[in-house]
Amino acid sequence: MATVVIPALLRKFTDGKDRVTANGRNLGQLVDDLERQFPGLREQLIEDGEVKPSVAVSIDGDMGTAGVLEPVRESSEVFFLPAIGGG
Amino acid sequence: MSQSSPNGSFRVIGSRPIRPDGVDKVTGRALYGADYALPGMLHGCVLRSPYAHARIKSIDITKALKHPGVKAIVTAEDFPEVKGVMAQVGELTVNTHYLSLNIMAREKVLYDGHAVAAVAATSRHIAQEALELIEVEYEVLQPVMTAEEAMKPDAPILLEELRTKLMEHRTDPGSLEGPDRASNVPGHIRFERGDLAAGFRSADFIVEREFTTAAVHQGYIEPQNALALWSPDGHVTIYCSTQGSFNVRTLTSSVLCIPEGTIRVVPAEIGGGFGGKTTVYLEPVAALLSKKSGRPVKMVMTRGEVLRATGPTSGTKMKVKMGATRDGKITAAEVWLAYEAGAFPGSPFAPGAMCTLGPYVLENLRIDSFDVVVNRPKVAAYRAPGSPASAFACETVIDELAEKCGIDPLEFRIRNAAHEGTPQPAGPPFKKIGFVETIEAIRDSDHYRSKIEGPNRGRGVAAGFWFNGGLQSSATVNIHTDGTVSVVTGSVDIGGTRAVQAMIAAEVLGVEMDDVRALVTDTDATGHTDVTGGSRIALATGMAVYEAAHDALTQLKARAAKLWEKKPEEVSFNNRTFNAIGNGVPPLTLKQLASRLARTGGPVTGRAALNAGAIGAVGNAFATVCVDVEVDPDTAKVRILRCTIAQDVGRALHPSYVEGQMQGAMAQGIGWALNEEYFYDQKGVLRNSGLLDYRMPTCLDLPMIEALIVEVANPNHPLGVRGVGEVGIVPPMAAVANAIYRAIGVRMTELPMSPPHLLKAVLERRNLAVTEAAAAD
Amino acid sequence: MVKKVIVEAVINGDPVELLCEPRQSLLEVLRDELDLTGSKEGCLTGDCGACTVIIDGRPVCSCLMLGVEAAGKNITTVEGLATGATLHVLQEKFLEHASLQCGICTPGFLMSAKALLDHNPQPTEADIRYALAGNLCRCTGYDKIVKAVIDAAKHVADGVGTSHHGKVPRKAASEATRDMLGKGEEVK
Amino acid sequence: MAASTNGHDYKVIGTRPVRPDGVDKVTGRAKYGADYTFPGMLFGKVLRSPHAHALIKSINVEKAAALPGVKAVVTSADLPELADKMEAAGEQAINLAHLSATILARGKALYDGHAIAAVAATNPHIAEEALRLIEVDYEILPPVMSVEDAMKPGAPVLLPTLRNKEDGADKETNVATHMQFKRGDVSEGFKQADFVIEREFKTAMVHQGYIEPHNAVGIYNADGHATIYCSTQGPFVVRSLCSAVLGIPEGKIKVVPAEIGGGFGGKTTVYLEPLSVLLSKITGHPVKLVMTRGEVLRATGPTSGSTIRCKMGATKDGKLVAAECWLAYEAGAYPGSPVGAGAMTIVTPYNIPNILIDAYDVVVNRPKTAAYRAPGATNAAMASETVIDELAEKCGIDPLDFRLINASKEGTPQTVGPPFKRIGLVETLEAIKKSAHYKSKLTGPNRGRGVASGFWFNVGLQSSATVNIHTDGTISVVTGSVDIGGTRAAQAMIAAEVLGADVNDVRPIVADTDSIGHTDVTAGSRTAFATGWAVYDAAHDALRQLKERVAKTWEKKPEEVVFADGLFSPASGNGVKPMTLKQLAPRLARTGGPIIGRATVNARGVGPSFATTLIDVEVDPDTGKVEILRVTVAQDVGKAIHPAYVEGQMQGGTAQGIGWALNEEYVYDDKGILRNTGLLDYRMPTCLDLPELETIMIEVPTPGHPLGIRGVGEIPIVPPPAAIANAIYRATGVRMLELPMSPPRLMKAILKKRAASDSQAAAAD
Repeated sequence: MATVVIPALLRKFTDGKDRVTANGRNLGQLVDDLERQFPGLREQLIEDGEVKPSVAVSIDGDMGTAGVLEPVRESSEVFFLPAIGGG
Repeated sequence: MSQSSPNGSFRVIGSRPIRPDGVDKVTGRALYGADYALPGMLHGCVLRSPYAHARIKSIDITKALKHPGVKAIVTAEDFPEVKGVMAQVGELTVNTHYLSLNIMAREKVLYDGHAVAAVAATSRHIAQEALELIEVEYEVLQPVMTAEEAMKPDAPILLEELRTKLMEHRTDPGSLEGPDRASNVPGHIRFERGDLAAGFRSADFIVEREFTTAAVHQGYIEPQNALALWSPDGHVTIYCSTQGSFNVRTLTSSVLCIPEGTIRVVPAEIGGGFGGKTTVYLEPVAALLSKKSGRPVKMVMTRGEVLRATGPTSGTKMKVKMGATRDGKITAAEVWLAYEAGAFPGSPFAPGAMCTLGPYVLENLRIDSFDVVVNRPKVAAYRAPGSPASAFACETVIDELAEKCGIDPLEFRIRNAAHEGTPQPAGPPFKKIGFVETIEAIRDSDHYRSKIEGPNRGRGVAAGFWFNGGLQSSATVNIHTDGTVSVVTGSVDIGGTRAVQAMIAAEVLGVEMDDVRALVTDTDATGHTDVTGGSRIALATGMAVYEAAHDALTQLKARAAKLWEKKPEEVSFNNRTFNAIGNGVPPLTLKQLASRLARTGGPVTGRAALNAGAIGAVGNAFATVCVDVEVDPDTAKVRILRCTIAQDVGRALHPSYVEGQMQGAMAQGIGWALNEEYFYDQKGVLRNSGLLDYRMPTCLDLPMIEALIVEVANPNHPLGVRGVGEVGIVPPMAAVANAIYRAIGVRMTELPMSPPHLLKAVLERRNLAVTEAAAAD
Repeated sequence: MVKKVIVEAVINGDPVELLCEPRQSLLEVLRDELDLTGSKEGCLTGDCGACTVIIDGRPVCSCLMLGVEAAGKNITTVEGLATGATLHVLQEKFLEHASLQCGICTPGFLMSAKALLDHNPQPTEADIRYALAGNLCRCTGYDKIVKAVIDAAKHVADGVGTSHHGKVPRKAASEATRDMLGKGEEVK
Repeated sequence: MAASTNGHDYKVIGTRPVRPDGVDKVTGRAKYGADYTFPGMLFGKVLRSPHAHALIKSINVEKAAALPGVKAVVTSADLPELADKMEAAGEQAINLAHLSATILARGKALYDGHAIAAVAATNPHIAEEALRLIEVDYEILPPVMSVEDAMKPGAPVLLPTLRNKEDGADKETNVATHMQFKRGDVSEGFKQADFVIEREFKTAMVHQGYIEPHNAVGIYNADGHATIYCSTQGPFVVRSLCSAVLGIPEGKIKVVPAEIGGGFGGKTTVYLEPLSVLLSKITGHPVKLVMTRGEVLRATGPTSGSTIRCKMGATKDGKLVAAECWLAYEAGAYPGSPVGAGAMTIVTPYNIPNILIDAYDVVVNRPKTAAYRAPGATNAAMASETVIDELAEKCGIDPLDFRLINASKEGTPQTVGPPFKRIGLVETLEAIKKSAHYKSKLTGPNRGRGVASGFWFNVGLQSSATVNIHTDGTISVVTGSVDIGGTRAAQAMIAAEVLGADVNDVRPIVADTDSIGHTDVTAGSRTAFATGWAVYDAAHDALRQLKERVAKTWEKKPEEVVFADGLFSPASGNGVKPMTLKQLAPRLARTGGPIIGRATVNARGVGPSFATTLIDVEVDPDTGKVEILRVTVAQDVGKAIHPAYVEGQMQGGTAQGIGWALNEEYVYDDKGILRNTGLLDYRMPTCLDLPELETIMIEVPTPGHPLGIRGVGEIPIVPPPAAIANAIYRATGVRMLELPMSPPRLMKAILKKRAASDSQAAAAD
């Protein structure tokens, strides 16, 4: 079970929980499991089958580039963050 | 002066060769965007709105079209209606609907300078005359100029379809999420952990302050330009100065709704960008004018246009409340940030929130950050977007806390400093970082150890954090028959990155820097490469060059093996020669081997294409600065006496250009701190649209900038490189504010700290002192 | 140094005013003063036709004419052949028929062919070969060039023109063609 | 019409899309060498020798240098002196001293037009004025203009240092090389022959006649780097030759190939390029040089005039039994005529048991020859194919059948020894036999029909290519092969074919020498063959990576992904939806970043090419002017990637062959001065001189090449002169043994024949 840290403003979907656990070998499957547990969460994060351009994902401290294909491990800690740009 | 750590086993890396494009740039031969010309070329000019907020009732171009020499005119009518798509353009996420509206206003103008129409004529003067002849009927609306106003419930609405949306900081039109009413606040994010109330309860001191910062511009010296040729076969060629030739390609294709593949972008030499040249303004317009006229069309902005209509960075309103124990441990922080996005959503409010307090360990915190649209030009990226403003707020408050605790401000920061594993405000833990090392570098510097004496003088310090970018880069490395090497990438060279690419290849292949040519090619001639931005070029493109060179090396070993009739694994490459393991065949240098390539299977080309990771993925950067100031008590003019910046650069490939980045950023930060601001009148018209009134630092305003290079290798990069371009701009504003306080006892909470603002504060404080004195009698 | 002269002419529809030395050929003026490098230099003696432009309706070797002689003339170069982003039918056909290999002679052929079709919209193959005889091509053997012009002529004449593909006697050319090419020194 | 013999059903290959650079070239936007200008650019001109053979005693440039506007004057004294021996420069072995002396004469002027000095000035007219102010003191020597004169004992010697193996180390000579090829025993062979024909032929020196004169812009930078913009067939050759002549390391020279206005072999060496860099180095400004047509004819490389003796024997039933040939080619002022190629092609189309061939490379006071389309083969074929025509007549066998009886096939040994792989000579002969043209009757007086065949090796050499897959699924193909005849289109088509893309989604780019891996000249009919091969491999390299990405998205192994008809689909058909390249491309970022395919080849297994040409002529009995009535050429093209451009090569080569046959020649006076230095007097065919040129493409794929491509550029120039000579014989009964067969020559021959027959008639009375 990977640990998912829920962004503050999305905690309304997780009855206030800031950390939840979910299953999945990759990010896509993980989000599917989240959606099963907390309906409505998915569309905050995923758009036409891919992570929203405006959302970045950090898994075990690494910002992935593989989107829904980003591998997730049993012990992983997953953060959803806003995607950002540099100058 | 550089304290560069000895560059280990490297031969070329860490040295300071002349940049390959150097001579062209000192002889005036280098071609910048505006230097290009094509036969039969027309010149284009843009008609811009004189109002900050107005409805366009009609545009009549008949008179202008009749003007002799005018070949084409375009308005929003000529552009396809682009529906809201969030296009992922390298690091940028762009709402193409708003991009299109920003390039040419449709129905409504949203800021002074908003493009309304464009003319192409046989000369620039004729085009300008024609602009006068275009008749536009406006219905003037009330402008909204600041985040505070725009967030009021009864504020005039800029974009009817906008709704406040969770998580998002760039909004799809028509989204139903968030409160179901029109809003000027398309984005809101919050980072929260621990127990804020408890945190403040355990604090011995609490400081709470409000801050405002003015919108400022990147101030690159080269105005935006574009030369476009729409060929009858439907192919479009664009010559322009941009940080991202592939960005221009993608954005232009999405605005004009033509396939990317039909567009070829030739990146000219670029005269500064700092983030401001990561999007498009003129390119699609020039292309459309060329289509209409059948001739090449060149457009070059005036300085006034650059300031009025290209992307500056956000002005902000900020509130910070922080508590600390007597022994200097920060117990809680509550931060509220509002960033002006300009006319369309998309301010750097998210990175602002993610960077502020990034350098520190915080158990209890809440950061709210808002994206707010106002009647100003749509902001664009500017060096470490979002971080400088929020750092100004928090680093000032931290300085005050340190003072209350009676702890040296550097010591205070060390006690709270983030290390490897410390969770960032947004949650994820840091990898190996060099923050403490930068504080220590300042602490141990001659500067900090020196005494500062004399009246009205003070010293301030501050720290800053930026993520840095990775993203996609491609590179090919060609080994020529004479053993020379050429390196081809798509990364525009703003600050000497050609030199760096050449050095990396020279290092890997064991050849002389002089034998390597580094080229920047157009979008047709190289693989996809994201923008020169996010401090990513030395890092990501450098990584691609490193891998491409190794790809070539592998092939070269195989060739040597062929010559010696051995297996490739029996060939080694060390001290710059190919050697056969075992028996005594004489080693070959690359030059010697190259001459045999024809006979061993033809030329050798190494290539690599990679995605080095999203912004924030790789090599976070920290900087700490120290500034001494003297304040003129009568005019409140601030003089910078001395300044030093220490920055973790991971690995300095070419120390001169690394120092250059640190010093350039520092100078911009000082300008931001003391003088630069967008000054709008009550009608929302920009009043300082020239470089005389929009005052950037001259060499007269600055002392030498001492750069201390700190090298804490980036674990995610083969050479340990970290981005160096951005973080240097983050700390200066707070450092100057803290220095001013030490000099005259005034805490400035507003940027810029220009003479009028500062003098006002000084006088207020005197009056206060006087009345207190009176009361005391 | 020779004094420069101000010359006014209409080039590709635009009134142009330029400074040129009396000794500069029109070709030099077009290429070096006006950046119109579409007209090519192949011989500077009027033998190859690569520099052909149309002056007041007639094909002229711009290398045989002085820039100052262009004063008051209406000049069309290959750059002025397409209208806006739409190619001239001759340009279309040259592409369709792969009529160019190296392409250096192409501008000259296009201008000579345009002059022909302007005077004689329905030329025979004989007319075409006659009218293009002043243009040298070394790559194609002319086959695909002549075919392209025949095809273009068909379109100019809305398909009524009949192609004389293949082996018609390449002897006399029609009056219209002769008339165009007929007189005047500066005219081929 | 293409008679395809390969089975593949290609989607793109074999179609006729508009070339990618087409619009630029019909709108005048394409940039050729002379179209480049740079700020502060100077203009250079070259002073040329008015004498064919002279010692240069002194050159005084003071007055010229003093002329206002003149920025620099250079002579050979400003070039490094180079070793007088063969050295490798880039891909070719070359005598650098000779190359350098061609750029600027050292000590001696060896031909009318030999470069003596060069000037850079603020405009071309001032540069020309300056040339007149350069004072050169010559000591005039007797010129040697023909191989016969040059080979005579005691002939004036051009190069005091020149030696050849036979005559030994201390004998001065004008004969640079003697080669011999021998098989069987010719004297035995001739004994078996029922008919033996022996003839001596002379062919005139001719020029490639590209419409674009040579040009170069050189920019020398203070950091020691030089950039050259020029029209060349080989940017990498320009790079290495300039490096050798100027003593600048190759790596410091960047050559940007401009669009090129024809080359045909003539733009595979350097003339102006080193001067432009030298003048730029001295002045610090960019310097542009463009030749006049006169300079092109006087001082660039035409191809050799030659004297060829050809003796062949055949049995009654038409079997060739022996061939003995003697070839002497004019090299021009320095060694290096294509006589070797002439010797190796002269009888190669036929299976002849006994051959003896001697070949001589002879220096004369003419410009140093350069490559010209199938160098050396056309002269040789004029001789052998005429003799064969005569033998066929003697045997009373149709000339096509005669050739079929003796035609080389797979396994037939070549002159040089090794047997042919699969070749298409027989197919070209049969195609002509079956053609409407051959079946048609040719009637009327003074009309005749002639046929001839030709052989050319073709070459492979090195090429590099990279293929970039862009995020929208479009593709760019980068090569270093200059596009003379539409090869960009071919490269794009090959990539499109491999990647299942629309050819319009592929952008082919020709890159400069810094931007692409080493690539040899666009010549030897190699570009579609070798560079096409590199593009093919590079596209497959990209495809392999694309499959990996698809596999990643489907969480499968790469080998579980198949690609067909532009669709990636799972090998074992489970639920996943197949995807196109366009669908995959946007996901590249998510699956590991961009994709670049790359390949380099040193192409082997080159497929030689054959052509057979059929020509009808009518001879004007009063003027001797020959009119070409009808032409059909059948050629083995291996695989026609873009048929229109293959036809273009066949038609262009044929037209040049016809010009060579009928009009073109270098006319020197007794002092060795070229008398026809303009295109009015050096008469190339106009469209008025030619009929439609009918082409028959035969596709016998080259074994080993992934697409079966053969070079197509050169061979079509070879047969026409002999074919026309044979046609003229049928029309007039006159056997022409000299090129060109221009009206004066032909008339002379006709009158001679009339006189002869009259006297016979008289005698008969």
